[in-house]
Amino acid sequence: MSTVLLIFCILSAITLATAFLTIFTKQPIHSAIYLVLCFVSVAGHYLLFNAQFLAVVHIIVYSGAIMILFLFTVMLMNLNKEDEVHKPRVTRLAAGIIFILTSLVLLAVFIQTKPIVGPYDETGVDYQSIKVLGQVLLNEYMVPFEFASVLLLVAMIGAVLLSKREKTEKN
Amino acid sequence: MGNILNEIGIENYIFLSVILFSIGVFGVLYRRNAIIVFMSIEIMLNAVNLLFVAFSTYHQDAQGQVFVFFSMAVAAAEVAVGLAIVVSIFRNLGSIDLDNLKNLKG
Amino acid sequence: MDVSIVLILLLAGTLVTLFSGKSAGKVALAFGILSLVASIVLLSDYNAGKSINVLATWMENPQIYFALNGDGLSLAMLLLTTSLLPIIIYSTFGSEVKNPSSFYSLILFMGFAMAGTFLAADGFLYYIFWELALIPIYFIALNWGNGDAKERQKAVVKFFIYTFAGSLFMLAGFAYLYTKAGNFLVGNLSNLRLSDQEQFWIFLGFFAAYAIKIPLIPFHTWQAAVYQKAPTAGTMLLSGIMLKMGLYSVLRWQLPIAPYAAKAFMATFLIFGIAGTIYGSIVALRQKDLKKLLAYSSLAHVGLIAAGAYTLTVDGVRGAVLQMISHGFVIVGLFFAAEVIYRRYQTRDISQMGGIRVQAPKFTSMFLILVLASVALPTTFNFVGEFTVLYALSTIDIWFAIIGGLTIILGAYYMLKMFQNVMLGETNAKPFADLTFQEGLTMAVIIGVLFFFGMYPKPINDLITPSIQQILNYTLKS
Amino acid sequence: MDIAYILLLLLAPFAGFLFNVFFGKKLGHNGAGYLATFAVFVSFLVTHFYFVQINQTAQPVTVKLFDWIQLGKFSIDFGIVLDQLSLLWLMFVTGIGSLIHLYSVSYMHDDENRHKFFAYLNLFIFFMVTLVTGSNLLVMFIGWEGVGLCSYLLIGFWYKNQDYNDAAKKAFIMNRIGDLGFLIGIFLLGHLFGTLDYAALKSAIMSGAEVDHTMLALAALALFIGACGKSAQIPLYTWLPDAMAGPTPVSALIHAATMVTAGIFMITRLNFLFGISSADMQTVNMVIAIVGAFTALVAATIGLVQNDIKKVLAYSTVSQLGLMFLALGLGAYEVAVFHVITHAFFKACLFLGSGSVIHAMHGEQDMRNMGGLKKWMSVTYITFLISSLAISGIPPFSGFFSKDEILMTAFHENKALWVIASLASIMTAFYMFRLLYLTFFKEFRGTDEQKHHLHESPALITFPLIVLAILATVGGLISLPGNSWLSHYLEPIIAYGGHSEHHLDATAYMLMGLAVVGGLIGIGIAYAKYLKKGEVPPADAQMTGFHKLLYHKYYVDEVYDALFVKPINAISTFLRDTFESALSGLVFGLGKATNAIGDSGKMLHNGSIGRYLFAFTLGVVAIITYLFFNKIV
Repeated sequence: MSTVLLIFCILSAITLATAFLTIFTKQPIHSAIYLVLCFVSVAGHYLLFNAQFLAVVHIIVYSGAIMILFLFTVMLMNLNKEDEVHKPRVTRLAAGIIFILTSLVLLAVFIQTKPIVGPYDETGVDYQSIKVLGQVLLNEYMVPFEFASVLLLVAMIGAVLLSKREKTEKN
Repeated sequence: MGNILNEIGIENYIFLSVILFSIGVFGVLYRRNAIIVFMSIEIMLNAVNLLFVAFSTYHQDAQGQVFVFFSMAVAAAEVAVGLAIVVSIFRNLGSIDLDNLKNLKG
Repeated sequence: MDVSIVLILLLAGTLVTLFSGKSAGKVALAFGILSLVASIVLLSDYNAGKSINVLATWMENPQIYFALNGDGLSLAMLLLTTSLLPIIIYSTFGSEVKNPSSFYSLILFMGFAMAGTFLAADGFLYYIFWELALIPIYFIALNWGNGDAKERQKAVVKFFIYTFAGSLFMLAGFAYLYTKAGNFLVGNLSNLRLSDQEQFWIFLGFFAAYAIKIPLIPFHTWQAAVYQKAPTAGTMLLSGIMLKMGLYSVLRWQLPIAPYAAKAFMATFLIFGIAGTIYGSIVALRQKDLKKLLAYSSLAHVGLIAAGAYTLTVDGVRGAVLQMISHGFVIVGLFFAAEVIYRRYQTRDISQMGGIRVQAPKFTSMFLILVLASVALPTTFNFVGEFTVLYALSTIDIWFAIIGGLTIILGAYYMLKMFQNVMLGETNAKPFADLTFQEGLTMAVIIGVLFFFGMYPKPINDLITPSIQQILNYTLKS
Repeated sequence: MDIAYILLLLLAPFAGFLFNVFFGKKLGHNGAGYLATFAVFVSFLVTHFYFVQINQTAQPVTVKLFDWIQLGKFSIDFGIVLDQLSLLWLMFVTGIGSLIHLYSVSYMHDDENRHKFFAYLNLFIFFMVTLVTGSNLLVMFIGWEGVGLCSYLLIGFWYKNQDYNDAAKKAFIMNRIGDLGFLIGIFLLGHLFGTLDYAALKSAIMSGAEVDHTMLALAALALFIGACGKSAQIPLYTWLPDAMAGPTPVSALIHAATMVTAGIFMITRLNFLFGISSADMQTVNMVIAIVGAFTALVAATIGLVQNDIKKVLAYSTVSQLGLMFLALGLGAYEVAVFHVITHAFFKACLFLGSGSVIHAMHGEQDMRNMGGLKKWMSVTYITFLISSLAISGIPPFSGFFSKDEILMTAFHENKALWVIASLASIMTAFYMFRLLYLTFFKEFRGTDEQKHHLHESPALITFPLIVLAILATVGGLISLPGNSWLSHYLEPIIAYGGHSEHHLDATAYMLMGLAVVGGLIGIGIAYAKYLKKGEVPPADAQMTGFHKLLYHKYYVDEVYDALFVKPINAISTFLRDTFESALSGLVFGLGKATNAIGDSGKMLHNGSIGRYLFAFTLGVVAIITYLFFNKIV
C-alpha cells in the first residue's frame, strides 16, 4: 500500500465518518462542526489531486463562508438544544433502506457504464494550475462566470429581503 | 507529478462519492431539523464536486474543475437564500421542524 | 392585400379600445366597421381572382406555419363575423355598461379570435385561435353577466372547462396528425391517407370538440345556463358566431381529414343532428325564461345545420352554411329583442310579460318578423338554408327530411307561443316605451339582411359553392 | 313590357302594404282603406287585361324575374306564369278582394288599428297573387306560407283577446303541418325530376320518362296533405272554424273565398301529376275523394247545430271544400274549379252578409239572440237569401250548377260517395235556412238596447253584397251543363283530356231533379222546425245526446288536445325539469368523479415535506434504474 493510498484511506474515513456524525449528532452546533471537518477532508482530497487552488477556494467558501452562515443561523435561532423529536421508527427504517438502495443503484450504474481498462492518461500537460484555470474560466466560460456574479448578487438581495422582518408584523 | 489515479484508482473515488452522496440522501430523509437537512444537501453537493474533480484528473481536463467553481457559487447562493428562508420560517412559526410545515397541503 | 389585415385591424382595435376610456364603445364600433369594410374589400379581391392567402413560417421545429386561407367558405364566415361584430357592439349602446373600455376591448378580441379561427389554414394556429376565443367570452360572461354572481360563476366555469376539455381531444388528434404529416397545413392533412382505424379516432376526437362547441345533444348542457347568465352581447357572440366555429370546423377540418369515418358514420351523426333538432324544439316549448327559450331554439337550429353538414352532399353543406349565416343574424336579433324587453322590465321571465304590443307597435312588428324568420318563413334568409338542408336530407332518406321537418311545426309552435305570451294580450300595466332610434336601427339592419338574402341568396351561394365543392372532393375522393 | 305589368300586378298590393304600414296612420280616417282598395283594384285591372288577352291568344305569359335558390341538381328561379288557371284564380282573388277591401273600409271604420288591418289585407293579396302566379312549386310555397302568415295576423287581429291569439296560433301551426307535407312533396318531385317548374314537370311526366311510380304517388300524397292543411280537410280542418275569431271581412276573403281554395288550386295546377293512371296514384286519388266526401259530411253535421252565425258558415265552408276535393279525387278538375268560383261568390256574400248582421248587432254572433232582422235590414236579407239559395243548390242560382256537376261526377264514379255527398248537400240546405230563419225571421230576441240600434248597413257594405249576390245568381253561366265555357277555357291546363262532359241524358236530368228535391227537403225541414214551430236552439247547458256531441264538434279538438298537444307539453315539461338536469348531472358527474379522485389523491399530498422527499428520492432512484437497466433486464 503506497503512501498516497494510505492518505486517501484516512481522508476517506474522516470524510465518511464526519458526514455520518453530522447527521446523527443531536446538537446542531456539533453537526456544523462535524460538517466543517468533513469539508476540510474533502479539501484534502482536492490537494491529493494537486488541485491546490480548488482546495483553497473550497475551504474559503465552504468552511469559511457557508459554515459561518450555518453557525450564525443556528446561534440566531438558539437551537443548541437536544429537543428535536425523532422521526417515527418506520420512517427512520425507510430512510435507512433508501440509503442502501441509493448506494447500490448508483454503484451499479457506475460499474455498469464503462469498465476502466489500462493505465490512466498522463499527458503531462498542465491543466490545473491557477493560470490555466483562469484562462479557461475567463475565455471559454466568460459568460457563465459573469452570470455567476449576477446570481450571487441576486441571492444576496434575496437573502436580505427574506430575512428582513415584515412590516405587517409590527402592526 | 504522476497521475494520482494510477495509485488510487478512479473506482475508489467513485465509491467514496457514492457513499457520501447516499449519506446526504439519508440525512435529508432522516432528520427533521431544516438546518441539518441543509447540511445534508451540502454533503451531497460535495460528493458530486469530488467526483467532478476526480474525473477532471482522469481526463486531464480543466473543465471539470471549472464546473466545480460554478457549483460552489451556486451552493453559496443557495445556502444564503435557503438559510434566509429558514430564518423567516423560524420567525413565523417558532420552529424549523420540517414535519410541522404542512402549508403545502392543498 | 391579404386576409391578415382583418386580424390586424381587430387586434389593433382591441388595444386602442382598451385605452380609450369612456368613448370605448364608439372606438370599438369604428374598428368593427373598419374590419367589415376590410373584409368586403377582401371579398372583391377574392372575386377578382387575386390571392389573399398568407403563408409564413412561424416555427421551424415543430414545423408550424402562420397560414391564413381566404377561400369562399372562410370569407363567408369572416363576413358573418365582421358584420355581426358592429351590430353587436352597436346593440349595447342603449344600456349602461360598466367598465366599457375592457368590455368592448374583449368583444373585439373575441372577434379577432373567431376571425382567426375561420381563416387559419394551419392546424396549430387554428387551435390557438379556437382556444383564444374562449378567454374573452369567459370574462365577458363572468364580469358583465346577470343573476347571482356565484351561480353565474358556476355556469361560466362549467362552460369553460367543458368546452376546453372537449378541445383537448382535438389537440390530441392534431398531435397525432402531426406525427404523420410533419406539419399542420390543412391541405397536407387532408391529403394524408390514414387507415380506417386512425380516421375513426381522429373523427371522434374532433367530434368531441365540435359537438360540445356547437352543441349537439347530449353535449349541450352548458348552453342554456350560460346563455341565460351571460350579458346579451356575450350571448349574441356565443350564439351568433361562436357556435358557428364548431360547424365551420366540421366542414373545414373534420370531414376532409377523416372522410372514411365521415361516410361510415354518416347516418349516426345525421340522427344526432336531427334528434337535437327535435329535442331542442320540444324542450323550448315550456321554458319560462326568454333567453333560455332562445337558447333551446338555437340548439334545435344547429342540430339541423349539423345534420346538413354531415349529409356530405353539396346541397346539404351549402344549406348548412347558408343556415349558419342566417341563423347568426336572426338569433342576434332575437336576443336583442330579449334585451330590449329587459331594458324596460328588468326581467326575462315570460310570465311577467305580455300585452306589450299595444304600447310598442314598432317593436312588435320587428320582433314578429324575427320570430317568423326564425321559423323559416319563405322570403327570409332562414328559409333558403332550411329548405336546402331539408332537401339534402330528403335525398339521403325521405324519413330524415320528414322527421327533421317536424322542426317546422314545432318551431312555429314554440316561437308563436312565446310571441303570444310575451307580446300579445291585454295591455300590460307596466309602461313599455317603443323602440329608440338606436334599437330600431339595430333590428332594421338585421331584418334587412334577412330579407335581402332571403330573396337573393345567389351572391353567398356563388361565393361558398366552389370551396364546398373542393372540400367534398377531398371527402369523397377515396 | 310584360315584366312591368306583372310587377305592377304583384307589387301593387305590396306597395299598398308597405305604405299602410309606415304611413297608414297619417292618411286620415279612411285613407288607408281606400288606398288598400285601390292597390288591389290595380291588380284586378292588370289581371283583367291579361284575362282578356289570354281569351284571345290562349298563350300563357311566362316571366323569369331572378334566380332564387340553387341546388346541386337544379336551380329554382323566381318566375311568374300567367296562364288560364292562374288568371282565372287571379280574377276572383283580386275581384272579390277589391270588393271586400271596400266593404272593410266601412266595417272597420271605428277600429283604431285600421291601417294595419288594411296593410295585412294587402299583404295577403300580395301573397295570394304570388301563390297563384308562381311558375314553380317553391314560389307557390312562398305564397302558400305567406297567406298562412296573413291568416295568422288577421285571425289574431284583435290581439288583446288571448283566445283569438290561440285561434291564430292554431291556424298557423295546423297549416304548418300541411306545409311540411307540401315540402316533402316538393323534395320528392325535385329528387325525381330535378326541377320544380310546372312546365318542366309536366313535360317530364307527360313524356313518360321512367320514374318510380310509387315515389310519385307518395309525392302526390304528401302534396295532398299540404292541401289538407290549407283547405281545411280532415284531419286538419279544426283551425278553420276557430279562425272565425278574426274580423268578418277576413273570414270572407281568406277563410272562405281565396286562401282555403289554395289546396284545390295546387292540385289542379298539378293535375298532370295527380291524373297519372298508375295503381298507386289511383289509391291516392281515392284517398282524396274519400277524405273530401267525409269532410263534407262531418262538417255538415256539425254545422247543423251551431249557434254562432259565423261558425255555421265556417263549417259550411269546410263542407263545401270537401265537395271540391271529392271532385278532385274523381279527376274532375274543372268541376272543382267551377265550384271554387261559385262558392267564392256566394260564400263571400254570406260572410259579408253575416258581417253586416254582426255590425248591426254590435258584435253579437249568437243566432239565439237574433231574429226578425228582415224588417231592419232588407238589402242584407235579400242578398243573404240569394246566396243561401245558391249554396243549397236551387236553380237557377250558381251553386246549383256547380254542385250538381260534382254530384253527377260522383254518381258516375262511385255511388257510395254520391250518397255521402248528397246527404251533405241536403244538410247544407237545412242549416243554411236554419240560419236564415233564425236570423231574419220571427221576433227579435236580443236586448232592447240592441234593438234600438238596429239599422241597415251603409252603402259601402251593401254595395259589395249586391255585387256578390248578382254574381252568385249568374255565376253558373260560365259552365252550363252541356255547353261549358269553363271546360273549354281550362282545356290547355288539364293534361289528360279533361273530364268527359256528361251528356244531358235522362240520368242527368234525374240527378238534377234529385239534387233539387234534396235541397228542397232540407229547406223544408228547416221551415217546419224554425219558422212554423218557431223553435229556438236550446242553451248550451240543456243540450243532450247526439245534439251535444255535434255541438261540441265530435270533441275533435279535445281529442287532438289529448293526443298531441298535451303529450308534447308533458314531454317538454319532463325533459325540462327531469331529463335536462339528469343529463347535466351525468356530464358534470364526470367533473364530480374527478373531484372525488382528487380528494383521495389529497391524502398523498398531506403537505408533509418528509413524505414528499421520500417520494422524490424513490422516484429518482426509479428513473435512474429505468434509464440504465431497462436494456439489460
